[in-house]
Amino acid sequence: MKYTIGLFALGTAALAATSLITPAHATVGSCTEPVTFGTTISSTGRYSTLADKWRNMTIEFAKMINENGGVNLKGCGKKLPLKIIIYDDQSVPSTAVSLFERMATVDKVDFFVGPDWSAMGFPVPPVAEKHKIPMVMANVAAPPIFKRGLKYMWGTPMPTVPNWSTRYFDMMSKQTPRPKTIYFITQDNPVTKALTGFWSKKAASLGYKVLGNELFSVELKDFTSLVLKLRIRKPDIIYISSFDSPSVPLIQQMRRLKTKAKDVHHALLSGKLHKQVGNDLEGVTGEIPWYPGVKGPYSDFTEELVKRANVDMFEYPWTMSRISAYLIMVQAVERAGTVDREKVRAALFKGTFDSPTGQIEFNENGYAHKNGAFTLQVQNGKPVIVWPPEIATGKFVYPSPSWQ
Amino acid sequence: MSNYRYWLGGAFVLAALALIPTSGSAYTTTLLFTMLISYTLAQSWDWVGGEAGYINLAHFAFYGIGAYAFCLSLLNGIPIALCFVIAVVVTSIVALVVSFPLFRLRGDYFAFATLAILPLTELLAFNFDFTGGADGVVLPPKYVLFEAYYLAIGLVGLTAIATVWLIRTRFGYALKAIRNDEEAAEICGIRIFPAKSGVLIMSAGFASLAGALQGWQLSYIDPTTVFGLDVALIPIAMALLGGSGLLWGAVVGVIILSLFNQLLIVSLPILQTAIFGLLLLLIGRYMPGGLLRSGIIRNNRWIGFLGREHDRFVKATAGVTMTDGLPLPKQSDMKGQPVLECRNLTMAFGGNVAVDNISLTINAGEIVGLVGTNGSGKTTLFNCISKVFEQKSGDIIFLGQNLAGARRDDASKLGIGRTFQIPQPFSDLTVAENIAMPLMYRGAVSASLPDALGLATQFAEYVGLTDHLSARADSLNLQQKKALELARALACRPRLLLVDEVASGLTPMEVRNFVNHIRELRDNYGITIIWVEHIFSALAQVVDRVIVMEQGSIIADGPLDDVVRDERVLRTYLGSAAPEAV
Amino acid sequence: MLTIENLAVDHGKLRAIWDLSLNVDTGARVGLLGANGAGKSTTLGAILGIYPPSEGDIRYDGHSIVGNSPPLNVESGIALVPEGRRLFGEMTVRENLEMGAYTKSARAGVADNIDHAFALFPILKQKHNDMAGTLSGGQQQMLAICRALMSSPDLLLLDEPFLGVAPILVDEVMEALRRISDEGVTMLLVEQNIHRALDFVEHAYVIENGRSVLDGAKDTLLNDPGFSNKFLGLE
Amino acid sequence: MDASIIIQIALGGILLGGLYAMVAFGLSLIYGVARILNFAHGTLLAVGGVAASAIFTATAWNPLLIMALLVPVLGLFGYVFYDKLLQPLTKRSHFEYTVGSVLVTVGALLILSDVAAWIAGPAPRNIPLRFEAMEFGDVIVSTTQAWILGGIIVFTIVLHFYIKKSWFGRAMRAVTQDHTGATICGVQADRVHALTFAFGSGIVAIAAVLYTMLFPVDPYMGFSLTVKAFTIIILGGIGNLVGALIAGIFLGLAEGFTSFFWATQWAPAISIVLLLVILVIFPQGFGWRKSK
Repeated sequence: MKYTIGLFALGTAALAATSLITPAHATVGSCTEPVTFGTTISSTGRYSTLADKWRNMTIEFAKMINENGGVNLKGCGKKLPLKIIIYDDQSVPSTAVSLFERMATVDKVDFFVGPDWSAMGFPVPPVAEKHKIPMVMANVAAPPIFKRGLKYMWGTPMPTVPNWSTRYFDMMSKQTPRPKTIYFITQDNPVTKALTGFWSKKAASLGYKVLGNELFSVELKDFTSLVLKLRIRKPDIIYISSFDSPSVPLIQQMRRLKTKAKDVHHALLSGKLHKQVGNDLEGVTGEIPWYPGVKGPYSDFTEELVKRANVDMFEYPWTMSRISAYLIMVQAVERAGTVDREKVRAALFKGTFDSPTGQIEFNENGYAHKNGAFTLQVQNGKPVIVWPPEIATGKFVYPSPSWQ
Repeated sequence: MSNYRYWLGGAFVLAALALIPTSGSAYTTTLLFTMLISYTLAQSWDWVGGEAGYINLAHFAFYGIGAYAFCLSLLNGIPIALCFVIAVVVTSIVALVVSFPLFRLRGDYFAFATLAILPLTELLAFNFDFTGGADGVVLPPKYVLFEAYYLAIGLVGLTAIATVWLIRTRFGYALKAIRNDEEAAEICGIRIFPAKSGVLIMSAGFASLAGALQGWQLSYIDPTTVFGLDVALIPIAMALLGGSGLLWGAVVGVIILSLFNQLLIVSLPILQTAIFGLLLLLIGRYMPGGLLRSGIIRNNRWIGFLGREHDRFVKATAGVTMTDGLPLPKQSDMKGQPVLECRNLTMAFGGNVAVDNISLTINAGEIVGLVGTNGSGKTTLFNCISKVFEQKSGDIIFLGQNLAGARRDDASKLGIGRTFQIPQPFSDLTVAENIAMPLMYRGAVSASLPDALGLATQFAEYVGLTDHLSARADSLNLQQKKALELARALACRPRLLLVDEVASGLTPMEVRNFVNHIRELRDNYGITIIWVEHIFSALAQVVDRVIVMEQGSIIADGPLDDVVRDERVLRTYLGSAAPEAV
Repeated sequence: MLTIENLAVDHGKLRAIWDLSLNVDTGARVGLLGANGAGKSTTLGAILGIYPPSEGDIRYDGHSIVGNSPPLNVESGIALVPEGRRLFGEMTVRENLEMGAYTKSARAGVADNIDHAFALFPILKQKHNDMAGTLSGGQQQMLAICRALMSSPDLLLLDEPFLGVAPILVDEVMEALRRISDEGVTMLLVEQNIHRALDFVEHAYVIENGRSVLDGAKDTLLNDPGFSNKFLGLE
Repeated sequence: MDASIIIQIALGGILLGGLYAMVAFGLSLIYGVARILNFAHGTLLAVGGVAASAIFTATAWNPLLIMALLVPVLGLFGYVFYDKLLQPLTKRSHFEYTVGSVLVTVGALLILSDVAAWIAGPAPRNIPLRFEAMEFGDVIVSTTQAWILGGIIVFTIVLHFYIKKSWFGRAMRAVTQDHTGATICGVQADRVHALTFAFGSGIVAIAAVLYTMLFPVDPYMGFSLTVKAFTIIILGGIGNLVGALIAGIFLGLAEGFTSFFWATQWAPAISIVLLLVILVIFPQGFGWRKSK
């Protein structure tokens, strides 16, 4: 008997504990309560290296919107404050899924913004689909995510794979002597692989000779062999498609072993890389979605936001994608004039929205397919925008003297 | 009686779980789903870790392999039920293959080596084409939480049943024996590699189903998600935190850690992981046996049952026929014929020759005393005969069969039983379980667990351990342990019994008792006996002849009275001060 | 020099020694005799401090040393040649000897004591760079004895020092022990070979099942008709 | 194939393998003496590296000075960690000791990385010190590499002799080989355990600074280093520093040549495959002593 009672007691305790962390909450879509966005950020765990400042930035974002009165809802005839619920998904996909379920059913948020990364970008959208909650994801760049036929999902990824290096290749085509050969070095990651996959084909069609295509794992520390292959093949362009930290030893070892090329391009360049490799980055070209000083819609807002949140755009370039996602969701709600999820969905569908990076235009899959990036080059230890010429803050130095 | 309560309790829990999706929020369902998956992982890990005693840090790799096998099959249009089967089959094959190198290792080395498996699987998933590399495997975006949830309930039911089954069956006991002492397990007739490999495969199979369900629910897997080192230790920590090797250990560990973790995530913006780690650390420091083994739980009226050890779940069958004396077969009379022959037997460790070119013959129905100073090679000889060591050269012929290359369990099954000089009981099992072990494994007449426990009482009575049947072996004193050794050796139903120093330390009365046993075993059951003993008075009462060893060689062989008058024996064994005479 | 009174020692829940008393005079050679499992090794362990006694008293040089840790006892002049030798198999002979002088007070005398050891057993000098694990049983036993001597002990506890020693070496070891004794080292010897033990010691205690049952001077015991028979088991 | 290429690759492999071996040294000593699977070992390196980098960024001190600062800090941490959290477990049964030490070290792993990420940020960082390159024909060695390589060699030799000759080193080896035997010689086993933890953690501090001079570290990278170190210990033998160095360099070379002659992406897999193959052929590892 004792046993049975004990078991029941245990079960009850467990259920009670479960309900303790699942409190009931709010209603959806009234004109009295704040407009609520829900998001998860990988503040800890393996992806946190890219995202650790976003929690603060998100809080500041809501504050700034509310300082302007909030989100303007025509349907209510007034501005409603914006509230953003933030959880840490600890970089674990199943945790992210359960937190989005929580936001859908317990916190009853109106809309989802985020999450990031392919590992979350695949499992989370079906949750939004199930609960019919529109979501604008941020740094979810793997193209297959947008080809699954989901109807409540948009994304503002940086890099947008087909467009990312367009301006860079455009620039290279205008240089003399014209580079003829290219060597791709790619981190084993869906996004970076997609970049290489697209551009290695494209480069061939642009008349480049692709001398090699090397994949490396994030675990790799000793790049000697890879660099020696570069030295043997002597490409004009070395195109590195990698996130910033895995390629730190690569750049260092390329320098150490006196690799030569006309241009070394690091497609996803950031200040973090710069901080770690220092002078070794001199002359390397890269791309960035936006940089303070580049004027456009919301550029003042964004400059103020990153200043308040203490985010250095060059160090955290992926922040732009997050900010764009928030901005687009605010615009969509204002366009719909109500917090009705279906109306907001209609506003988002194939919509075009403002962002500091220019117009973001969604295709029918929810993919922001027209965004490019500005080409920059590290000159005298500073990032200088060198292409397109109309917004360039400096002149492209070619062939890169430090790689001779 | 208690049985029906288990089923009732289990059914109640599963039914309650099944009702959750209809009443609770989808969030509760995902949370519980995660817990069900975690339980399956933690519990199936514990079959290898808690039962067989091997710390397998590669468990998460099986989870990932299952997820991959399932998702890839599903993507190729295979019916979903078949996909689960494929996941189990593929993972089992992998587990079988890796068990060959891994089980060549013991203890912590096994743990070290398994730790390397997980990064390897992650890299393979990254680098192979068919796994999709870093892009992972993308399933159609169906919302299958509820289907996956109900399947997970089923999986948990199966896991729980398998756990109870392990506790109550011969297989489970083979694992417990292996955990305690592999050498002694083999002596009891257990083939250890198939048992270890078997439990690894079983554990891998359940982990693979957990992975398959999780992959299905997430609709996407990539190498870092299912093979990531960062989360691999958590299911293991859950099992250990609850109480490894206990029926309820994994359950409690999973409930507490999952809920605690979720509570931290939703209520704290920072340092959730650190606080989670702090909980693990404190439990490890203050309740190192796991939460359920702590006094706070065990001494509690209401939840004390959670901390029960496995032996409290098994009862002996009452209906075993009580025979007069021991349940041993009367052996065919072959008196005078050789049972054991050693020919030119040599055993050496490095340069140290422990048994040097020995030839001897033991005839059926003999009781032979084997004496010699410590280090003269008696125990090594025993170890060669019982195949604890493979001899360096020479032959051992037992009942006409050459034992060259035989395993320890072969020797046991052929009818060689033995005791160890330093008793090697299965320490954390009870006396009854210790004796039941060979009864379950020895030969064609192997008994079921309850029957074996029933029979064990008779052996225990024979050696005077009736009062200690349910005491743990490590709580016995030295003499009781030696008695237990004898009972366990007898339970092997030997035709040749090797007794290694049982009488030392006994009172004269006890020695006489023991001698009577030895005589009785020969007279009533036809068991041939070789007895290593220092106490001549004990030997004198029963042995037919004495073999004296010194420096690995036999220096005398004959009736006791002759031997003790042998000058050479007196000099070497008794160390007589008499002048050297050659 | 050493006095044990009513000693009792438990291994976990099991009592290994029930009631043991003995007395060793300075410079004496005393034997502790008994069957396997009688508690001889445990007694030596208790003296050194490896097994803390549950009851009774151990006095060394007039002070109680109950509760002292082994290092403290080694420091104060007790050394043990343990059962099974307990050498460091992957250290050289010389390193094993150096380990014997680990305690602070012994470190100064390392060089002298090593010379002394090599003089005692020249074979060790020959093999001083070999791993201890590669030595023969007899050589290992010599090494174990010398290791214990490295701390310049006043009281040497010997646990079956002839175990595994080839017969031709037994005399050499015994002779060396005599020389050590003549240098003034007190000895307590555990041995199961009665004749050999009585050949060496002056006084012996016999223990059975953790209790002292008999004691006397060498001649007394040898002349005791019951003693020899009891131990040869031919009563 | 040019000899200079082979030499260049070998150099890279030796450097990386040497660093791995340095991580393994401390773990090997700790395991040998205390028989604890210290899952937090690599994380200590990660945290030490993060700290070293932070100090360097703030002060631009010479890395040797940072080492001198970190060694006692991590050493003290190791001592207290063992003395307060693990030593009490030695009084429990073997089972409880094993389980308890797993929980404690896994808990420590989680706490260390999370707290470090919270204080210093999760971003990877390093010590961006650059020296001039030296060229020997076609083989190029940077002074950083030369310094680190020299550091590893000198350190291994010093460590080897320290453990061989010093009283404490002897005591560690003695406790590893025969615990009771060491006690009989007057070694205070508990103290040696705690000091070995301190010593092993101190070595980690040195390894951390060297590592951070070459490669980025972040608070979460530690466990994969622990895995590497365990692999090296199996190959090299417990408590066997020379074995660990050889095993580490062997793995480093294997990775380098796999990368060059086959494909870069397979390089990290090769060490584990080698490990499994070696286990099949020599189930007791290269330098494995018969353990009791």
